[in-house]
Amino acid sequence: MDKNQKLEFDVIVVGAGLSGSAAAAIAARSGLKVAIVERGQNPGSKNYFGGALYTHSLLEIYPDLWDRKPPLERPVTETGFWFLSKDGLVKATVQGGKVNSNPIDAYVALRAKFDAWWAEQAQKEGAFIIPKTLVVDFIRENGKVVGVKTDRDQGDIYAPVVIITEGVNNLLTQKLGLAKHDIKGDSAALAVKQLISIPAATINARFGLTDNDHGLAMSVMGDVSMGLPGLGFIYTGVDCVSVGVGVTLEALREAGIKPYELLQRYMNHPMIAPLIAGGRLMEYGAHIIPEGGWKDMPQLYTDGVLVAGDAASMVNALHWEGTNMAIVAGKCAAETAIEAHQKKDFSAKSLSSYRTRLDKRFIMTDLHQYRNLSHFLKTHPDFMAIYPTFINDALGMFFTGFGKPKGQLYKDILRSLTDRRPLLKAVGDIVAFGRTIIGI
Amino acid sequence: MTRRFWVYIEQEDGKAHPVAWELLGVARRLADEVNDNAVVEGILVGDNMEELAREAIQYGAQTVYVVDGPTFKNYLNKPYTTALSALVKKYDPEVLLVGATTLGRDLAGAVATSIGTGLTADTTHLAMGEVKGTVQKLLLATRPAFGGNVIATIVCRDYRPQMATVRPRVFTSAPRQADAKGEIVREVIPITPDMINAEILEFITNDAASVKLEYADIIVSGGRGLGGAKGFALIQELADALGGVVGSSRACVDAGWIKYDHQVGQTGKTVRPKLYIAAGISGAIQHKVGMQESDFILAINRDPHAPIFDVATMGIVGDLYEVIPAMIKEIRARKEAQHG
Amino acid sequence: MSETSDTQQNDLPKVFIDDILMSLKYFTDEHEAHLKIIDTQVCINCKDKPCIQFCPVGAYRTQDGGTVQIAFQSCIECGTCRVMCPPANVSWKLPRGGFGVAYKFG
Amino acid sequence: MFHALVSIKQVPDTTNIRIDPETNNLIRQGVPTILNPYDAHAVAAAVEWKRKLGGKVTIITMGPPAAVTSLRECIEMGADRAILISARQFAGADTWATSYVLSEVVKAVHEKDPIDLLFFGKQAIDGDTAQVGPGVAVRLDLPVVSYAVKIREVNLEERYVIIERKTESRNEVIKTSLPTALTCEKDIAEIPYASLPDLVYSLRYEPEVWNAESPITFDPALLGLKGSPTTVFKTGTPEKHIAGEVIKTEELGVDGAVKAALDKILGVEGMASILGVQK
Repeated sequence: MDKNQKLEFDVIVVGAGLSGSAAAAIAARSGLKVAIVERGQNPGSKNYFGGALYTHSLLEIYPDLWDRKPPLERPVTETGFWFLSKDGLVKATVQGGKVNSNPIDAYVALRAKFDAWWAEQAQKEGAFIIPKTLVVDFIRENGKVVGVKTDRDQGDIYAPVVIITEGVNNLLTQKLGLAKHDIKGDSAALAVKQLISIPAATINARFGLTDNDHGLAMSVMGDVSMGLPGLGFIYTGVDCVSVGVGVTLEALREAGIKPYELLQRYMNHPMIAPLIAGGRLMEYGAHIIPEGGWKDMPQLYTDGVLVAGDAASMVNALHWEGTNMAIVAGKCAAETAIEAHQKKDFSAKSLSSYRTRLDKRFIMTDLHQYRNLSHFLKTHPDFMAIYPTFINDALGMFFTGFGKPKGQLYKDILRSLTDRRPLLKAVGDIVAFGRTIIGI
Repeated sequence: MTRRFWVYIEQEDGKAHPVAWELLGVARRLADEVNDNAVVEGILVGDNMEELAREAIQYGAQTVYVVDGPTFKNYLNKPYTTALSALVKKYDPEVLLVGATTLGRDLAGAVATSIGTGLTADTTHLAMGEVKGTVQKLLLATRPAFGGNVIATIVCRDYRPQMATVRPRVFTSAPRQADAKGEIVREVIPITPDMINAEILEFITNDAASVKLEYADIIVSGGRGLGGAKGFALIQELADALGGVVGSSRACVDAGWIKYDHQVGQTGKTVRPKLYIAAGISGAIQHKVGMQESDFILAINRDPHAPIFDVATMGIVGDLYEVIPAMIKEIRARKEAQHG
Repeated sequence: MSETSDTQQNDLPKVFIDDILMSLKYFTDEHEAHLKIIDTQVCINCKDKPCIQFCPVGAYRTQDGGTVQIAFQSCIECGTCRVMCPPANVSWKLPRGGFGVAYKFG
Repeated sequence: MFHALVSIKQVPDTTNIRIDPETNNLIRQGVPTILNPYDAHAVAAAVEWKRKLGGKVTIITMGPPAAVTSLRECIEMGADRAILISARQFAGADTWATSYVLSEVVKAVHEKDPIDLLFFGKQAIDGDTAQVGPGVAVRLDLPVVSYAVKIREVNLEERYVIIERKTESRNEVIKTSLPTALTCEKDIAEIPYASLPDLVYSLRYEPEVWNAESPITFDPALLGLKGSPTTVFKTGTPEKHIAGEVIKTEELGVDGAVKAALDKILGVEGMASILGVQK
């Protein structure tokens, strides 16, 4: 092979994450020559999440998913909300019924392992992975992007279309002028997580799981974030448990707290500590979640460029959706690139069909519907502090009000709310929240 | 048949490396563990070795085999390997111990290969023990592996000698007895010119070696609790008062307060001094693995929950900026009282 | 003066972040710091220095005279400091290809 | 033309190894395998001299098929040819059996393409034995310079090399005739940051695979576990340290605490003479 040959591909994908490797797989499957440029030592080594993956999106890329033996942890057979007060816990969780679908809707996964496998599948479709290489700029001809510049000597790679899936720190997207602004502190959260090793049998016993084919994915509200706009989570892997908490950057800075101490406080909570007792820290990490969604979405395409995944702010903060949006958007971007190659037209106009593809899917609809969520949380700073605690008090009182006149009990419960928030304002909060998630 | 427990007496410019005397001590113990007809003997290769041979006897060698001559003035792998291998073939020792120094490891690896026997490197524990399927007790050579996370005991069943290189400072030196009796046996190993395949052109003083953390008896280390580069002046003052050297945690090196040569820990140096003082060091695992083998660890930290106290022989909870000056004063006072 | 003497706010438990970071694998770039303070004087004048608190690996530390120093070796490339440094005084880049944090589990 | 051969090893990254507190077993899950760091510097040095003198660098490794990754990393740094020596029979080899296989391979490469310098890392971080390099050199009857920190000169016409090596107390400058074996410290050369074409070339590179029968044959009695004089008798975990007494300046006063600590230190046998202070 000649080392001096110009490096030329049909499609360059920047970043071997969920979105990038999905895009690369689809494009390569159609016969295009695809390069994935990944800055990590290996695909997956820079990637981090809570979390769970959604089966529908994986199947969309690989209908024969199960034959490929994906390195998933446990299926999510119980999910929902836990509401923490200072020393109590109310659970609103679902299992069986709709959650017991075939296949199960969601699986817990570890990204470093999963993404390495996910990239390997793209490689099997014919994509060429270039690891350990950072894309730093674009090659432009007549104002159009025709390739990327990397941080290595003789580091230019050419392709008529570049799919940017660079993740939340979208410096390249910004460099192209597609993003209106950098991530904003009030619409992005810093999530910190500890992965804790616990024997599978112990996990089953502590979380009430039948066996290793049952798993749990919980959003945890209330005391977990010390009243800051944020959420905790807890997920069960096969022999490990992920415990984490996310708080908006702005709130974190204003509160002046150390995120890892906030996490430790959550892990020390009397309702959480027994679940992870005796566990050993396997890995700590942190990542920013672009919760701004619709509001922070950059322009999704320009001449020779498409943007997908976290780089395009494709996150639904309330439903913890992001990975599935990233995968489906990656697929849409690849389809757009394939079409552009057929038309031999890589102009912004030609690539605008990417937007049409996304519009037809849940991605744009959902992101549009939840467009006001981060604004709501910003204008209702106490929302996460008041209600989870109230729920704990209310149910606690309801179930312990023996030997008391029940009329008084209901008054007490109501007072435990109105002590925190005047009734009218509380009703206003609920209505505003409802309007926010319905998308009015 | 006499069972010989051999110790290679490493020397440079006619001066023995202290590990040699440590090995004579442990060889004596091993020989006693098998008792019948076991002897401890030293091997000495160099130029003008007469005096050193007598010293080796004082440290417990019953016999010292000396290969002496200008050819052997400075260590070179080939002539030394040839000499040691020839002696092994002639006397068939049971055990051969070599210090796990740069020179010792270089020599031991070559000797083991040339005579075709097993060698366990960098051991930290030695014993003679029974192993299923063998009549005589074997050398159980124990060493850390996988970055110190595992210790493995290695045996060599079928080949002799059973060889091991041994970390300096793991065993205490044999006592020196001025009136010890022993025999010096001069051996002649012919070295033909074609066997001398290397030539030393010059010696250079190594600056990094001037920070001799690994061989220091006393180390005073500072951590992030010093609060800044200036804090190392105080650490140096205590080290001077004690006659020790200055160490550091990784945090201070990262911060640029002190040079890497001073770093103790997983990514720095592994030390095992007689006295290790950790001042303002929280005790991250990365630091602890590099110093926890020290004989005496004194930790000084304001936080009573600092993990350094878990490995400390003694801990002082207090402000190092109060404790260390007081300690310097006290040591100086005691020294003066002694000399004055 | 001790590193553990930071005043504790709220009821937060003390965490030894260095021990926690032992769980992480890094490929450290010995030749290039990807994070730099742009103007040291700006940090000296910054009263709150929130970076000391919000950095999830505690890479930001104060030194004598109120300067701020970054242990870029422990950075996990999250981006918080780029976004949240009040005077935007951090020159923030990603490490060169292959360097920086390498999650084993993710 | 200069020909360097570098023998490398793929090792578990020991900085990531942990012990399961319950079973005392090594936790291998999530432990990446890497090119032994000292070997990487040896490759870098070989490539540096190839670029100065013109010639080529050959890499060999004995290991499982997955060691291809490390060989590719060497190609990425600028090596030209890589050989993976891999067969079931080699498994379980100690340093003696390993040096046998490697020396036979070096001999075979040397016959067709004479070698000037034979590089090793000073030791592998999983075993830390530092024996394979000197072992191979002895088997091939080559001069060996261990703990090399700098190659000063390689003279292909007059067939000598001048190498600086580190000993405990000083550095030695040694001149030997070519071919010579050397084991390298990290100082020997910096790891180059490969150009993109070199990286891409390495990603597509397929190393030659040699097994126990082809292209050369080995004496089966000298291979693997069977050919190893040493065997692992048992393994365990290091002893845990027990925390000692903790005193507080708050309670004893600064001077009181200092005196108590010094008394305890000086109470240890031999400590008084080391410190030069009486008990």
